[in-house]
Amino acid sequence: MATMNMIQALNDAHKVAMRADEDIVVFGEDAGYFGGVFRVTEGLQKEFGKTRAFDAPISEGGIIAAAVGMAAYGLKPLIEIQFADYIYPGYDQIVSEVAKMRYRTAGEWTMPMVIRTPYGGGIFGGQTHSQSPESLFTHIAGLKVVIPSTPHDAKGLLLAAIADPDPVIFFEPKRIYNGPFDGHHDRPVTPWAKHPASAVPDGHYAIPLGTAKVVREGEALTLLTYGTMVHVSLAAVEENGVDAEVIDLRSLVPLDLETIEESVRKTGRCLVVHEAPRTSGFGAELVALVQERCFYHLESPVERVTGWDTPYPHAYEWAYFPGPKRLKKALEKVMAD
Amino acid sequence: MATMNMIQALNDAHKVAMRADEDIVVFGEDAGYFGGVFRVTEGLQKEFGKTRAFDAPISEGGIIAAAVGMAAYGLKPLIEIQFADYIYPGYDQIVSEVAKMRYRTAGEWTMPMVIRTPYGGGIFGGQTHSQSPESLFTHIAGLKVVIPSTPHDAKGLLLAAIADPDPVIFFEPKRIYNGPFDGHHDRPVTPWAKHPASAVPDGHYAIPLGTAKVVREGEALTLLTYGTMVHVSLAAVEENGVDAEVIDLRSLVPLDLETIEESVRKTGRCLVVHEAPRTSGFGAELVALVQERCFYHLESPVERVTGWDTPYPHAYEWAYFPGPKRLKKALEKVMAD
Amino acid sequence: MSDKDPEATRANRPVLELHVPEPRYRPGDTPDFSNLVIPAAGSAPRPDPSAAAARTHPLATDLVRVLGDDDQAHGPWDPKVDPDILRKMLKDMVTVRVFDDRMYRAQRQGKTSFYMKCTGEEAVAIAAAAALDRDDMHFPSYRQQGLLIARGYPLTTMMCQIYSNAGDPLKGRQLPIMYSDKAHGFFSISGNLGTQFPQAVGWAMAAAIKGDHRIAMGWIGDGATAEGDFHSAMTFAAVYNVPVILAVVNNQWAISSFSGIAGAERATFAQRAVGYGIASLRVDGNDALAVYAAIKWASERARANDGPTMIEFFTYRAEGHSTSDDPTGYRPASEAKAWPLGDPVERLKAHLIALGEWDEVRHSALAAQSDVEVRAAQKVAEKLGILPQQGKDNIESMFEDVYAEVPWHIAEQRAAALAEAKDK
Amino acid sequence: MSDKDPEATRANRPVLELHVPEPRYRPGDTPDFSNLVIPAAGSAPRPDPSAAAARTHPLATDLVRVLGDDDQAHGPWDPKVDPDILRKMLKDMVTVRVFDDRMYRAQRQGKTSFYMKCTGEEAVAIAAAAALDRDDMHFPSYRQQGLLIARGYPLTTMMCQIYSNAGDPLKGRQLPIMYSDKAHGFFSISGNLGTQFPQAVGWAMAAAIKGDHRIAMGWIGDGATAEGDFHSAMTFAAVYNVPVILAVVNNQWAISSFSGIAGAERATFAQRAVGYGIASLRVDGNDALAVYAAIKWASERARANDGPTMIEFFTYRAEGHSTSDDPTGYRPASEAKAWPLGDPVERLKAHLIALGEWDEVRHSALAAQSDVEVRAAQKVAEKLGILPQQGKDNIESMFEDVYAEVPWHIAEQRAAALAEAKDK
Ligand SMILES: Cc1ncc(C[n+]2csc(CCOP(=O)(O)OP(=O)(O)O)c2C)c(N)n1
Ligand SMILES: Cc1ncc(C[n+]2csc(CCOP(=O)(O)OP(=O)(O)O)c2C)c(N)n1
Ligand SMILES: [Mg+2]
Ligand SMILES: [Mg+2]
Repeated sequence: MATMNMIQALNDAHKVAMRADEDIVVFGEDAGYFGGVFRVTEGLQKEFGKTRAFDAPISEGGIIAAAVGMAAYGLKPLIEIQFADYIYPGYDQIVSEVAKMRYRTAGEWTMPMVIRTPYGGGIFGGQTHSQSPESLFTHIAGLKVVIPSTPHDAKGLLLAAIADPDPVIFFEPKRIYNGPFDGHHDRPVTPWAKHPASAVPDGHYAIPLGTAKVVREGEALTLLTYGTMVHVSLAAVEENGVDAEVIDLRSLVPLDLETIEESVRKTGRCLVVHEAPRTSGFGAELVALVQERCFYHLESPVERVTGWDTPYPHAYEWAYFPGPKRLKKALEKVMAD
Repeated sequence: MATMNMIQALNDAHKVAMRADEDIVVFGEDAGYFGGVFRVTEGLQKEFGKTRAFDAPISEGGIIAAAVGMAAYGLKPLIEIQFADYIYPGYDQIVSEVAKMRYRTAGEWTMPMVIRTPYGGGIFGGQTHSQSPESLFTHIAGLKVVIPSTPHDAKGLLLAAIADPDPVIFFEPKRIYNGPFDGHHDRPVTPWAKHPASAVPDGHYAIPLGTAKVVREGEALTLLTYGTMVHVSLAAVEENGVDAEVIDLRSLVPLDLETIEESVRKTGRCLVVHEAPRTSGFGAELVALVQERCFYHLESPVERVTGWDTPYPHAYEWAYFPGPKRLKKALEKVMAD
Repeated sequence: MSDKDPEATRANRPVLELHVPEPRYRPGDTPDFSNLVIPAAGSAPRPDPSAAAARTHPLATDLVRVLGDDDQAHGPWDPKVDPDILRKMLKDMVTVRVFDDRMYRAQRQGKTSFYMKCTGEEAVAIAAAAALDRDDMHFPSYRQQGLLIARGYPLTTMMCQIYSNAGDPLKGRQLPIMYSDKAHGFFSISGNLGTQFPQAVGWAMAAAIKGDHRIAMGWIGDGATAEGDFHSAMTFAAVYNVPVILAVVNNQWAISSFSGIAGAERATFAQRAVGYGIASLRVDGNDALAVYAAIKWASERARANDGPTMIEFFTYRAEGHSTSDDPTGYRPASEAKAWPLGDPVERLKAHLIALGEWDEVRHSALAAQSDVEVRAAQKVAEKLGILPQQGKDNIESMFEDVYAEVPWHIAEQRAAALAEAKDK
Repeated sequence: MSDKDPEATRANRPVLELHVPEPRYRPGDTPDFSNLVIPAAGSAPRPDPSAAAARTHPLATDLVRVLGDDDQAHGPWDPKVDPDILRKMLKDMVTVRVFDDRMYRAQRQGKTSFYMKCTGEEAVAIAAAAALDRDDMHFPSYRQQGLLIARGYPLTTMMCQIYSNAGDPLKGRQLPIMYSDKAHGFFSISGNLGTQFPQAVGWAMAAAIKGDHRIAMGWIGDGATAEGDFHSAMTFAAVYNVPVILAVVNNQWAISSFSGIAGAERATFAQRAVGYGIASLRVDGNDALAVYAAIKWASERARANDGPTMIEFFTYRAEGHSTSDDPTGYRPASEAKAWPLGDPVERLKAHLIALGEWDEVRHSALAAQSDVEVRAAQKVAEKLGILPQQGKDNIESMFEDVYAEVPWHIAEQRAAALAEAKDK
């Protein structure tokens, strides 16, 4: 057991997996010698050699395509897209190839691979270093979509994603790489070391994909969220004295609907929170599912707290970010109705 | 007034617009001399010359990028992506550039353009000629998303899209290019000529984007749909003797929420129908909106009738397609609860 | 900021013009290819397979040809292949052509939804199969059915795929002709053009990472070279010196667009490789011996870690793009006949006859045999069903293989679909 | 299907190997560029701007250089520019450098979030501004701030963009340095690498469609040439013979990756053009006269409808990638100093002095003047605010310009955001 921030935990997951499985190869822009702009792949080239951890040309399409070929060969690509905002040039290879390969070949060719990419705002990255495009992947049958919220989960989920026989898009909430975030951007940053989930077991452990985690039990309402917003939501719940049950989904596809349903049946109220833009965000799917399944248990409409339907504006980062005020208002609304 | 099928109506819209505005240029794969694989751009090169209607290299990314440059110059590109399934190589240019240009330049550079593309199944096109990717565009702020369901609307909406100052993704339901479709694939095809909406006014007329159409008034429930599914839904409603109010959305972004809300408030029940896969389809957003806005009017959960969360399988086209049986069951369910 | 007065300069300038490429002939024209420069068979030099890439670059604007007008093999590229292999190639090419004709007809008879022939281009895939090892991996486009046929994949299975029937290994999920077979080194064909090209490079990267001996070959059409994936393939192949052969089948048409719309007016497709420092060959694609020799050369290069090779096979799409296409709408009906590089089947046949290794009688027998085989295969395949009968049984299979295990949401949909199927 | 027994052949084969490019020097090494082949100034031939593209292709592996070690201009590419223009270029380059230093420092002082310098590459943008007409359109990457400065865009406005303050024409929406100004022919910089390159081609296509006189110039980094957009640009430029100049600024680094990861081990970036039949020049990017001459040449070619030109500017990124980067993590700290093509500012200054058109005194004065101008601009800009003060006022502006008119759903969100802002 060691105390780690999320970057260290992810790095550790790479090492544990690569030591156990020679077929894992890591590549991405700046991911080789330098170890990635966020340093998640640091030291891998040194330990595993240049042919297992290397720099890639600046071609997200080429990176995914190469990974497809490697997976077809029998390797397990564990690749990095430098920012989620830059995944779109690889979108065709992901949607048309990675996602559909098992299906279109009736299981003859499979695409076990993990596509890691930092996502989300809160670091003054402007429109092209802040996006949360997860819902664009949840619509694509054949992909799994995973988002950790702590160092402990980051390692356990990444190891599960690596072991998974299907392709996993692994979104890393970059705002909380170095410490959890309560949404109050004007307060000093707390490091992970002060958070219990920075205790990361040594060696291998896996958190099964498709299992949500109830991070706070409560009776008044069910709050569904993931990534950075888990911490922002928890803080808001405490600050507003609402006895919410907060569920960290951890994986959007497959989704742990059982845990969700059980909670909503209990609380009768539901709030969905994400940073991505509202329209056709993953929150829409969650709302649809909850009202389809728990309609007669609902005492008030399921509400959404989200980013706005605009690009992420540099200077207005904190007016865009769904922070404490937006949460407070939504909590009040869900409870009031 | 002439009787037209949807292809002719779209072709006519091109001609009307291009005659009125010299800045409109049309290009796409096979869209020049030959007039497009579905013949929507037939005759344009002959009438308007090679520099206003021409073939493009097989590079959807390049086509969109060239359109961005042209729009920046001051032209109005009206381009064709041969199948919606092939739009993904252009997704980065659409999402990162077309959609965000007005915003990121504070209105200095705008991207008036129309990206037309045939979508949807029902023609035995297999996985890569049948997709309905509309929801992937509704999540992107800055884009408008329009889908006609008749020759009359196709022309009027396309002319409105061309006149619009913002970029419009214009999805054409290819299954009903030549005639409406009641969902009974084993029955003979009816041509458009027998449908009143094949009466297409001469010259210019525009159907404002963001205005839905109540295509059938009813009291029992509200059915929200668009494209091919308008006709399939209308047939199912009649066959099942349900007094549904059927709303053809026509434009997903902007959405005519007023018409939707008014209807759901009246009927108290709602069914959403689309051909795209279920998870994170545009239906999810519709369900979310309806339950957020009309929760206290709802007598039963809003239901979704959709394609499955699988690729579109060639031989199982009619088991995939949300046809009369799926609709019947959903109508019963919404009414029963 | 110019050093001259801009207004003054401008007055003397021509207005800018957009050049939109046009093929030489359109419907109604009489095609005449007499001024096409066709280098003589045997005239192209053959660098050593380990030569620096630059040494090959003159070949990117040349044309490697072996079979001359005299039907003999000429020059340094003559692969000196055993006549048994040539006969096998001839047999395979004839079988491909018969197969194409039967399946085209089957589509016209309503037995399936779609078909694509490779008429006039048979030599390319057949010679590739002959030149590479059985365990090298191909990443084909949809016009390399010859690879499967030459590697002995059952014709019946191909047809079952085309009919999406009970014998279809792809379980009716793919459009006809989108074959896939790992055991025959034939990667799943994609409907999305160009995607396979960089995937071939990735596969070969993996082989290199693992110290394997097997190499990969990627295939792409002239039109599809315009996709970004083409550039990914070239870039990755160059950067990592990948043991891959990258083939452009330039059949001069991409549905209704001629190759000028993909850039052929200004450079050959083989020349693209020059820009990446990749070895490059331009080859008469209707000359089975030249195709064979070029691929052998490139495979030797790749296997010796001397790097990738791009090969342009210059050929001509003799028929429509697919069963959905009628080429008389955009090119003269007589163009295929006028195309000067001939029919690859006829050329190989004539060569074998000139060698004294073949004759008309044996050829008729071979053609008859191919016909019998194809018809027999078709009979078996059709017993397993044709497309209009499909899609009703085994509905649950629709929901398999989206993921390794069926997740709850797809299981629910499967249950709904099964109920729907039962409901009459 | 090989003609030899595969197992026997295989035994003699080497195992396949993946080549992963490595830069010559890593931290701790002593860089030595003495064996870099640098052609003498004046040695490269200058074809006529209307020459066939192929005539230029030898230049793709050469290096157009004008300024010699003797600080004089040499050879056919000497643009024979008026000394006034040279002095203007020198002034602009110095201003860019001062500007970069001040803004870098401002970022370090917490006044903004991010900054990117172009140190060592100033000649490229400054000479481009001088060589093209004022109304030609640039599609820049983020290292061509020199274009704006040379075209007289207010320094204060640039700084306001960097501070996202009240004077920012982009209303605080863009990351610092993502300028945009139509009036100065400077297209909006994208955070997504490479996207602008084919957009430049599209703009120039439009100019050609409309019979305009203006041409476009697209800019891309060495690393970003690997993107599919690069290939789109080249393909469209070639197909439609587009009046565009496509510039690759090869500063040899892409964050931590050296140019070998983009393919530079096997070919120059200028060579890419050969594969498309596009005219190509490779130019010493630290030689302002060579840059000027090359762009002039390409612009004459484009304006005469003789087609596109690609130019590789060979230079060196003398500092970190951005304020987020520390290059000592991946290359020797001394590498920039060791780089043999020198400092473009020093080289132009020395040339003017050699011409007798400049001296140290005037240079000091110029440097001081630039410093004063930049400081003055900064003072004005900072009066309008620095980044940490932004994002609180004018919240409603966040919701404008997503569409021409604010649709209902964004209007609702605007109302919510305004309420949120009011709520203390
Ligand atoms: C990404 C993508 N864009 C467009 C298409 C539609 N399409 C199918 S085949 C074809 C022409 C391809 O021409 P070429 O690459 O020359 O191959 P050929 O058919 O001549 O063998 C087109 C445009 C597609 N399948 N995929
Ligand atoms: C599509 C995309 N992928 C990745 C990035 C992240 N990124 C920003 S700059 C950069 C390096 C670019 O190098 P180069 O093109 O050589 O330009 P230079 O910085 O040297 O001017 C990278 C990888 C990005 N901005 N966009
Ligand atoms: Mg072709
Ligand atoms: Mg660079």
